[in-house]
Amino acid sequence: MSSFSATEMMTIAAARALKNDDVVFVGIGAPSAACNLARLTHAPDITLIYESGTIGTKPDVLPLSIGDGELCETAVTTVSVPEMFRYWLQGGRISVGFLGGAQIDRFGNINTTVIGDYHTPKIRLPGGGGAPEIASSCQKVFITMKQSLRGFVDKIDFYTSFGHGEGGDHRKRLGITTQGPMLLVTDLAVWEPDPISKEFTVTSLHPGVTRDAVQATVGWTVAFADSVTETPPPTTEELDVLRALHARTDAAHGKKEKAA
Amino acid sequence: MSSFSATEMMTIAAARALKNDDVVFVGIGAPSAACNLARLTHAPDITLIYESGTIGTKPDVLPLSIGDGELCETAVTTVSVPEMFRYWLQGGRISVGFLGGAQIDRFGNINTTVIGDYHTPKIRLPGGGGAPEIASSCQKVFITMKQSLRGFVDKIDFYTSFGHGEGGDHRKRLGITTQGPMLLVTDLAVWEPDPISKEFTVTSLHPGVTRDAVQATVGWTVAFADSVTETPPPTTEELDVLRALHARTDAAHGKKEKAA
Amino acid sequence: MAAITTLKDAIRDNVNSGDTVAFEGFTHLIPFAAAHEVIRQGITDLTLIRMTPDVIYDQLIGMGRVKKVVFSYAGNPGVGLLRRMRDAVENQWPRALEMEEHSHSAMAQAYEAGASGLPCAVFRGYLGADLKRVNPNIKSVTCPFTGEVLAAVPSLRPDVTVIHAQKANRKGDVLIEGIIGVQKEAALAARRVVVTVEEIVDDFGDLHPNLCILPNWTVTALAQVPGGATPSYAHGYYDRDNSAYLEWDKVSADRDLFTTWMQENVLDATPDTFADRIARLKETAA
Amino acid sequence: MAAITTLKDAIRDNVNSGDTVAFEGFTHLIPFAAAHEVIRQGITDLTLIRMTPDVIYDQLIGMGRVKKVVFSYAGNPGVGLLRRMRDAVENQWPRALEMEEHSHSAMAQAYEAGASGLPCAVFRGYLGADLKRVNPNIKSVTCPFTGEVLAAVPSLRPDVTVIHAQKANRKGDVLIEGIIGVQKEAALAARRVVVTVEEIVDDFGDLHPNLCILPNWTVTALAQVPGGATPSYAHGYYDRDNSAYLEWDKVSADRDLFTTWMQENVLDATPDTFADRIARLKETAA
Repeated sequence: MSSFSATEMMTIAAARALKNDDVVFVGIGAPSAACNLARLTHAPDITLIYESGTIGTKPDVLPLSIGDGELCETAVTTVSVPEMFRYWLQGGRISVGFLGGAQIDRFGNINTTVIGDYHTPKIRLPGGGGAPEIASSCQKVFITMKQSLRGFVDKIDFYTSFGHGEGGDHRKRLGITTQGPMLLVTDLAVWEPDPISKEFTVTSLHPGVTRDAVQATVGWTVAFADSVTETPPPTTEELDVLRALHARTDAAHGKKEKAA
Repeated sequence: MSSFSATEMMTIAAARALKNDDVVFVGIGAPSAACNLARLTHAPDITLIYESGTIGTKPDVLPLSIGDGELCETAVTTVSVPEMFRYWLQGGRISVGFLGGAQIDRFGNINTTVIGDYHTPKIRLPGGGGAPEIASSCQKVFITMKQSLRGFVDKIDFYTSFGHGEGGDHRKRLGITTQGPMLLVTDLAVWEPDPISKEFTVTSLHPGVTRDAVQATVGWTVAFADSVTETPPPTTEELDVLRALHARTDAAHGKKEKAA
Repeated sequence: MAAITTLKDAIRDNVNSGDTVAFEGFTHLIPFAAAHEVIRQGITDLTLIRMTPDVIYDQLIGMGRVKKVVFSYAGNPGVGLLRRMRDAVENQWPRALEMEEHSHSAMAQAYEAGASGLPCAVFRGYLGADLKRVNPNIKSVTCPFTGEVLAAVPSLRPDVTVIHAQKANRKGDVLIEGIIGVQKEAALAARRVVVTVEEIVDDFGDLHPNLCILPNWTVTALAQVPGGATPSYAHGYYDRDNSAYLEWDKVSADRDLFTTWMQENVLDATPDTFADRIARLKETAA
Repeated sequence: MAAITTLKDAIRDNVNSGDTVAFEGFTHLIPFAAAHEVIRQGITDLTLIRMTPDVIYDQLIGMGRVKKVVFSYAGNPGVGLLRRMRDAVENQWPRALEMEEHSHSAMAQAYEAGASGLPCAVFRGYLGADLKRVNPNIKSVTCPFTGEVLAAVPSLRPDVTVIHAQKANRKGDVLIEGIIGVQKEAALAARRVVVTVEEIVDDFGDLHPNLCILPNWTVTALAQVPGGATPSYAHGYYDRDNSAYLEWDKVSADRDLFTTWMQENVLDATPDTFADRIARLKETAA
């Protein structure tokens, strides 16, 4: 086993959670790498959907945006954006939706809209995009985010997307029938919601990470599972495939940049 | 000018009412012949739409059904049926919709659903199909029907599609913003709605047709316009083109029937 | 994932007595072979959904397999009335038939709403029309911005949707071309989807990116049945058998003639009959 | 009927100060050349609609041409934030910017409702989300069959929709391929439609029947502008200029740098600049 970065561990741990028959609504960045890593390793038939309308896409390199041409060229079919949101997302066809964000709380509620007041923001963030309905329409939501005191906060400034709300059966009380955030993979640990309280709980620590290191980057008192395991380190295959994917991506995008 | 049949006169009179920039929702039978005759004579750029989803179709022969293969093969584009009804009909894109029916009243209300009571019908007819929304969503409705006491009745048994209701501003009172039935072409005459009462009024009699002949096939007291003209008889070109169209149609469908 | 199987197994495993089933195809690609298999397997008490019941439902209704039909235009396209359906409605032969009648626009948008995971379709419809007087499943909703009263109908969510398409690849992705009708929406609105196709190819090759495709994971069972749409047609494969629609007008006019015809052409037949029919059609046309 | 004209005339005749305008294209086919022409013609006080404002609206906003923006994701895709838009929101530079913010799902369905002639879109959305607390244009409707409370937003009905497409034929029919986004819906929802295309061909020839086409009578004005989507891309013509998006992050970080860049690259340029850009792109790539 070679050495690996925390980001690599994060991507690989997220990839492992995906199954061969999953239909995944992919975002850009960490989710895109994790989804394509899964496809290139243990889940060759996984269906990757980007909200630009590309269904069953198999890009050779990671896209820079959710609408890159290669996503369309390698897709089973490319549909309009209204169809994507109506038939495929709202239609309940997606098993896993990936989310990330600027702020997250212990119940997987996410803010990507504003820091500060909505109408007089301290920082205006990009906004929700697909997130509000990804959070409610996908069967499950997986979250990938790097831990930091700025991001892992006791109280988020804005509910861009609803996770487990105040916990417990809050989703059900709002009439939401899907499971919501079922996995949080960070650069330090794997978190899963407590079955009853729905508070995200650390279930495995990445190799070499301590509980204190996790707590030091989180703005609430972290709950740890009764038995916290160690995340299995990346296998040689996982690392090789991920690094080759990144190398192809850099080469492709670097080349295009030079070309301009 | 050769001699011509009442049906030919009906088709030709209907065709003349169509303009080169019209977008027409075509039905099968008389409307289809009229629309294609218009396209093959004075309105070469007319857009013909069949509810099967074919937009801008230019069939060489008249289709037997609204979903014949040739409609698709000669169309500018073929869309799904939900799109047809949502974007194109409901979206207000159609300038003229053609309707016919089993029963019509003086205000252009039409019945193609049942004779007798709806739940215990004397005769069960095919039903409305696209008619209820063609009647309200197209900018104008043109009606073609052969006159008969059975069909031109004082009171229809069922409002399959709404014309001018009880007349006057009845459409407006229901919140309908389109013009409704603006032309009725029969085998005997051309009828137009009175501007105020909206009652269909004979404005021209086909060559050789008397007022008595019109009245004899209509179940209410027919209103005639102040100045009733004679429908100009078919021109040689109109008759030639229409007959050639029918001959091609018979040959094509006859051939297919023999083939089976 | 689509199970690639025989028509017999696809129907047996997916269509049950009492189910709500949509056999869709708008003039084009009507899944006749699958409907005949349903008749042969004795499946009954069906609630059938279809915009245009066409000859395919006239046959199921005449055979007494149908409890209720949800529809918008009950005609024999280009020919006239559906005589078996009319006999069921007017004379309860061979059994009474419940009807839920809509407009095309309502049905198309109700399938679309079903595919979109919504409980109802909201649209501008039935203005001044009597159907909303006789069909309790036509209600209304008021636009909270303009106050306009819009029509609402329940979305269509069949237990099973059965369609015929041109091609599938070995993975079970299904390609529909030409007049595509409401098949995609009817399929995505359903719990289970049975597809018959003209041919199964190794690979679609270099398809245009925006074609109408049902990915294999939206399809429950897939069977190759060449000619499976006759007397309807399959764009690129064979034409509509218009004479069969005309003939049906005569066959369906008489209960005994109908019964005999169904015995010979459906009950005593197999899915292979359809391949024979298009072979014969092509031969005579040549 | 589509008037085939120059970009200059198409914009002059169809885009007025104070209009509500949608420039659409989802990453792919973003109509940059048309937006630059709007800037050059001094058109201002616009209400802009777009799911992803992208660099195209960052430029219009930074130039002070925008009164209000209706949007769902204000990022520089794959790069970061939109710095000019943020400066307008946070510091009112060069002017205050009204915002109406939705989710992607709401925007896509609101365009769809606009194309469908409906006053509002009814969908399942914003469950538990704060946007409906801060945006008064998010209301609800109750399904009359199930009692489910659904979200409702006003349909989008731009005065003008501006899009870029691959091809038009001489009649003015427009073909869009690849990632088709919401362009068809945005066009059909609008009162007027301006289209720029890579090329105008005599005839499409033998197109697949189900491709995404806007018939000429749905298009108000059409102009050929090769390269008109750069730094976005045109499937089959040229790739996305990712470096330009990265460069924008630097240009837009500074008000002066931005102003200089816009002067050189937009105000002092012409639509032909775009053809030059893709020629250069292709040359360097070869």
